[in-house]
Amino acid sequence: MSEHLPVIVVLAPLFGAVIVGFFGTRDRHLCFPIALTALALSFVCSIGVVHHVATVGAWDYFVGGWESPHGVGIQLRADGVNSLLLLAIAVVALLALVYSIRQDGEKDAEKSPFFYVLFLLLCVGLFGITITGDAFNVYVLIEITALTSYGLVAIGSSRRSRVAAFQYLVIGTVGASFYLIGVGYLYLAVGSLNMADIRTILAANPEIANSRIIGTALVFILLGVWTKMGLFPLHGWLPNAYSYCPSGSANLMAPLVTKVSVYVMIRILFGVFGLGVITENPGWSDLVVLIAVGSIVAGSVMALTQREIKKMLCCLIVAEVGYMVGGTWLGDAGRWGLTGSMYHILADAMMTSCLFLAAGVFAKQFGATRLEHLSGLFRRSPWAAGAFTLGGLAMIGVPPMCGFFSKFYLIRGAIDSGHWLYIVALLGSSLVNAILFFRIFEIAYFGEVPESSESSEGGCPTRGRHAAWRTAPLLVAAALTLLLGIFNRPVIDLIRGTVVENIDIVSMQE
Amino acid sequence: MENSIQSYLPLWACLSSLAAVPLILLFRRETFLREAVTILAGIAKLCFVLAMLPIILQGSMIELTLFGGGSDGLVPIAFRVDGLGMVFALVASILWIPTSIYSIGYMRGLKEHSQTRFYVFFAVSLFATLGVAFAGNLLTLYVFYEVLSLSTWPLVTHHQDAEARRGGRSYLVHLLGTSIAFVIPAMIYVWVKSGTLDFGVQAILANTDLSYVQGLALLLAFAFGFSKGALMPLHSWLPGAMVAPTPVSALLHAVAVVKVGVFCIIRTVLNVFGMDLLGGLGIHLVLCWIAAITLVAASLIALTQDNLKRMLAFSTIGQLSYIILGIALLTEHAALGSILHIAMHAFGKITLFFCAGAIFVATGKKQISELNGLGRRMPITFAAFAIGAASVTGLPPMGGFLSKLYLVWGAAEAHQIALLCAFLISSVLNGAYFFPVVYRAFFLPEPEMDAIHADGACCVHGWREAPLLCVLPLAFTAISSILLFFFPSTFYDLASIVLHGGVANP
Amino acid sequence: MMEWIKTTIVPHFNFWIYVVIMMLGLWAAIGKNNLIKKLIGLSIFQTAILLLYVSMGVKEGASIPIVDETMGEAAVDFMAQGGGAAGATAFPINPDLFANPLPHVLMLTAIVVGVATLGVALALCQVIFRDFGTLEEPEILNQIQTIQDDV
Amino acid sequence: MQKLFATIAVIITGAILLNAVEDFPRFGDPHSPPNSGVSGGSVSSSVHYLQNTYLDTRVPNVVTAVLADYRGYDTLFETAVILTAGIAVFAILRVVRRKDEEESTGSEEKACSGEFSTSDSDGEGRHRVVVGTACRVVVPLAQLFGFYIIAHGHPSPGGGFQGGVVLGTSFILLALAGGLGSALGRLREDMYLRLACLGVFIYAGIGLLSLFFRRNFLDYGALSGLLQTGGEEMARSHGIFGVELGVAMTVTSVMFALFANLSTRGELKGGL
Repeated sequence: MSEHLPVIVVLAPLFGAVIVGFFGTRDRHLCFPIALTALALSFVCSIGVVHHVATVGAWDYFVGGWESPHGVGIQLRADGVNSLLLLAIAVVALLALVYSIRQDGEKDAEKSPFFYVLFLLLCVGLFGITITGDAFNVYVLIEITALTSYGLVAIGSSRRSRVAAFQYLVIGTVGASFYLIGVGYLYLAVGSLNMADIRTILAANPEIANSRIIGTALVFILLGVWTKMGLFPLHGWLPNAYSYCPSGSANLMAPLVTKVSVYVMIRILFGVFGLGVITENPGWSDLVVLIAVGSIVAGSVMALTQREIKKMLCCLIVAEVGYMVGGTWLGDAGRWGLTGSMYHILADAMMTSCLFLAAGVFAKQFGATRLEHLSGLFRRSPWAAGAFTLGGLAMIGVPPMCGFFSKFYLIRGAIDSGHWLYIVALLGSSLVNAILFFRIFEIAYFGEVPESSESSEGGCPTRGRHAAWRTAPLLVAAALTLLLGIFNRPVIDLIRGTVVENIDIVSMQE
Repeated sequence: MENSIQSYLPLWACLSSLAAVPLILLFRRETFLREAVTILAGIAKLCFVLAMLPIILQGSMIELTLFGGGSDGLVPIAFRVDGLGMVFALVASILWIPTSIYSIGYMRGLKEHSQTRFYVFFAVSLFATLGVAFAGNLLTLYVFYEVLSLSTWPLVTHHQDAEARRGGRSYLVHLLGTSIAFVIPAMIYVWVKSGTLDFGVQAILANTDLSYVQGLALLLAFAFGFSKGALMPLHSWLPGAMVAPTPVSALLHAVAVVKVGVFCIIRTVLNVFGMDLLGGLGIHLVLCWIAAITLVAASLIALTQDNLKRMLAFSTIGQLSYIILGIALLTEHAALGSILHIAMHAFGKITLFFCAGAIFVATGKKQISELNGLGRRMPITFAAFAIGAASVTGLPPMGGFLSKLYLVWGAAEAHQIALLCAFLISSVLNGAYFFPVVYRAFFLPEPEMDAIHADGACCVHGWREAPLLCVLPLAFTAISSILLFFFPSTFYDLASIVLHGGVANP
Repeated sequence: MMEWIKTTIVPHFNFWIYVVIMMLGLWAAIGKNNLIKKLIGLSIFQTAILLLYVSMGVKEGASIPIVDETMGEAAVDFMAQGGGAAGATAFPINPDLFANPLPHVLMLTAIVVGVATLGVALALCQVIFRDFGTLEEPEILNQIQTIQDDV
Repeated sequence: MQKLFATIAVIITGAILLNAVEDFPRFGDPHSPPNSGVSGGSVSSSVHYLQNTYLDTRVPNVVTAVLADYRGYDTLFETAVILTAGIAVFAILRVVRRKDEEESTGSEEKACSGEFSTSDSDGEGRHRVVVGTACRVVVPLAQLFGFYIIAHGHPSPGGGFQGGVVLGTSFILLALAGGLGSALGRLREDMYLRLACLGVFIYAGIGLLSLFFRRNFLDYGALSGLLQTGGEEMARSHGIFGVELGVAMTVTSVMFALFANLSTRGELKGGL
């Protein structure tokens, strides 16, 4: 079976979802083990994919065996970058799953099987988007991701979550439709949907590549994915959707959905349009970097004004997306910016996961949703607070956390390509993050332990038992944030191998 | 002549204190075991460092690259032990042991809270310090530099009150803010310019065509970015950090934090720019003058302080600038003096801080004006204080005299009479703020005494010394300060290896 | 002017229509306050894209893409005789006779997605109406402003 | 303000889209890139489909073959999208009452499902003689027609989606005529949710079978080893049919689920 790993990664949660849907309604206690098995299988398979890619090289898999000619069937393609992203998705999803284990006993326990179904289907979408090599397939999977996200946002008991979900739905659908329009224009111009195939055709026919159709296709695909990732002017849905949804969902969506959208952008840019898009149009790429700078600044400023933990983190996501988009468009010759972006996708997935898990733990255990509530946290819950600290430090970009190394390479790319404004924004945002997080650390470290919290904990003994299930994934996430930073080198090597050698298949053949 | 040895010793030397962390956490209820672990880790660390010493003294280097391989210009985490790193590592690991012993006495004497946390972060900060000392490239240096900043924050803010919060905030704003804002871009710019960040025989930027402005900007970015060196105007975190318990202050000032700052600046001068490039561009003079102004100004401010620890803090700011000024003069003897001064000042200053802490433990006094006559009650402490003060001022027969001698010699060699005067004036001022304290303690009459001594004080022959665990370390460091005058050869040899083995022109 | 219309609009009239329809839908989706009206706009918007795709696949003189069995069997025989290699007689299936099947397949997917989205959106509308008693966006936002959240 | 913003956004978007239209191929151009490929490049996939579908799969309807075989991976997820919609609507809208609450009210009958309250209390069917009788005739016909569409997707327009919708409609018709309860009596809530899952399971399971014959996922040709008839081409044809059945199952049940939940605001009782 080992030759089918790329597809099993995607299928495992799909089967998991279906089986949970089938049996879970009868016996709710089956849901969690099934979901865990499915995701664990994905996890193992993605390790296999990473191993294969690291030792052998990029891995093409043709679904249905339709290998030739190109573009007839659907191709999956794993390379040094997306295999790592697969792994990251599997890890984050597993952590989020373990966190959400005890839905019983809370409100709407009857719906918990459906939470797991949606959860697993969201994983299907994320895995699928990451590994697919077909432009239209991306759309279908984006829609799976989107629909499950709407469901997972709206499943919360808060009234706001429904409104947030609706706004998310309208904007998300428009974004996905823009992507669909872009793919349509691409198809109109080249008559194929396979990414590698399109890339070959565009490289062989410069008159097509320079036509207005392709330009428009690019613009709309970008608008689509930017909407999905919440880049600055299109970010309106993001803070509400991720901060009002139940934390079980937020732990999965906030770290991954935006990151995967960023990856789609990178994949489409380099796998379909080619590196030339950035290097040959400096005016446009400067504009995009400027937008990214705007996103970084806006995200940071918005985060400064927030007093709610989750909202603050959501605003930071907007800033982090700016990092990655900007890094992708730097266009430096050494592709350091791209390397930094890729690494930051992984790093940000890990640290956002850590921070959201922590926010969830704080909310569940202490009812702490606002910064003030965290007073005395280090004494109340030293492990959770320590994990949150690691995540925060990674967000600031302090070595040896992973957040530092992505910034290191991003800045390298920016210096090479002379985007000074981007560097200023990056460093400025690091400083803002430092202020944000140390503000929290100060509250948590110096503040007094509130009286009421003790009694509420004592009054509800079950919470203590479940707390371990919630805290364990948090600790793992924090440890991974640290380890990804310390052992950044193998990861960067793998990314570099792909970025430098075969991200743009055509220009390498030349 | 450049031969290097691959060895894991530097890694073990770094990790030995980090490995103590889980053990300390494990034994958080058994105070004795916890403290034993701390001290054992210190001894282990010292052994690893000493094991490397003969290799370095032979003129070899020890190198170790983690996650290396791949020739496409990535920067690995690398260790490289040379003379300079060895000087620093030796000082840090030797002084960690007395500091640990001292902190046991101090923390017990004052019944401080959260002692486990204290020891944990203490160990982490030593890990980072040795990491800085043995860093093989600028990236590794920076990584450990930041780890140090963060791991010392809980130490500085140990008391968790409003004052600690203020001090901690200023500490972070200065250290973290400047390193993110200045060092990261400067470091990456260097990487872009030269394609490497590795410290080697040749300085990183030696063969690049830096203009005067670029060079100056880079140099200032490093000098101010490594703001643990406390160059004015970025010095104010240091007095603010005096809210920390005294062992922490001692560690900060003598061993870990500030010395890391100047160590980084020395690394920058020697291994990033290289003396030739700096001299060729003439930008070293800017750094010289900044350091000289800091030197004099800090000493003047120290004169006005009444709080003993604050006075010592300003004194430290001044002494750090000695080191920076020495290296920035770019002459052989000044550099030699500068490197020696790292060691000499460390021993002197840690003695002074130990004394300040011991006084506080024994009597609860923090102000200089309250010390009248205490010398008769605490003769060992104040004798050690006098020795430390003499060493820092630069009087023979203390170690500080040697380093200052070389510094002044170097200034003369560089024909910088004004800077030479700065050295001398500052040394006079050092004496002027230290010796009144000694004078007060021994020669002024004691005021009416209430029973204010702390519980841990032991009373022998009418003495009211601090606990034995406090007094022993300070006696040890004071005696070491004297011994260093007579036996400076190890540090001297290491320093000359730095200058003749590491720098292009002998 | 007429010339421009002739060269630009007439040969591509279907695309002009699709753009106009789509923009109407988009305007409603963004600009309307009523949630249901938004959804209607969204649906129009999505449906217009179907028009784009389907009109890409149109061929003049072509029929639906169903290869009748006689032609298919002829092709099978042709291949069985190794006709592909000889190339003497033409391949029995002439692609010009059939419309492009791919856009239809793709749009089947898009339709399904549209339906699914609409279903979820309507469910959300019902829940919102249950919670807030209104479907006008400004009123809902007002209510959200005033209430303290009930998490 | 919002409208102004919308107008500006729409105008800009429209302008960008129309700007590219000039470069488009003529409407109905048989030689446009989608239809016949880029000149000088390889043939487009559409030509390949038209020429080879019958050879590969013995399915005359190219759309069906492309949908379920060449791009079957897309369609699998499309089916999953439908399942997602069904589940999401349920999760968002369904009002779930706990058993104890139900018992305390005591008025609910528990004919259908232990957990999901459904009821057919009002018995409206009696009053709708005409509609009920018509239904009795139409519903079986509609279901027969639905099966026909599913089964006949190979040689003529049709397939799982279309047939599934017709089948779903038949249940909706039942609900319209005899109240939701009468429809739910025939297709209980836990049943249709399971059926939806089962549909996707069948689809993915058929795809997975080929893995055991050391072929790629969704390579129905591998099933020839299992079916023992007609070689790989016929195996593909059968595979497509099996997949379409799965699709139809999911579509039928989700259509009904959407209707049932949306029409009763998730209460699943009373009805219209």
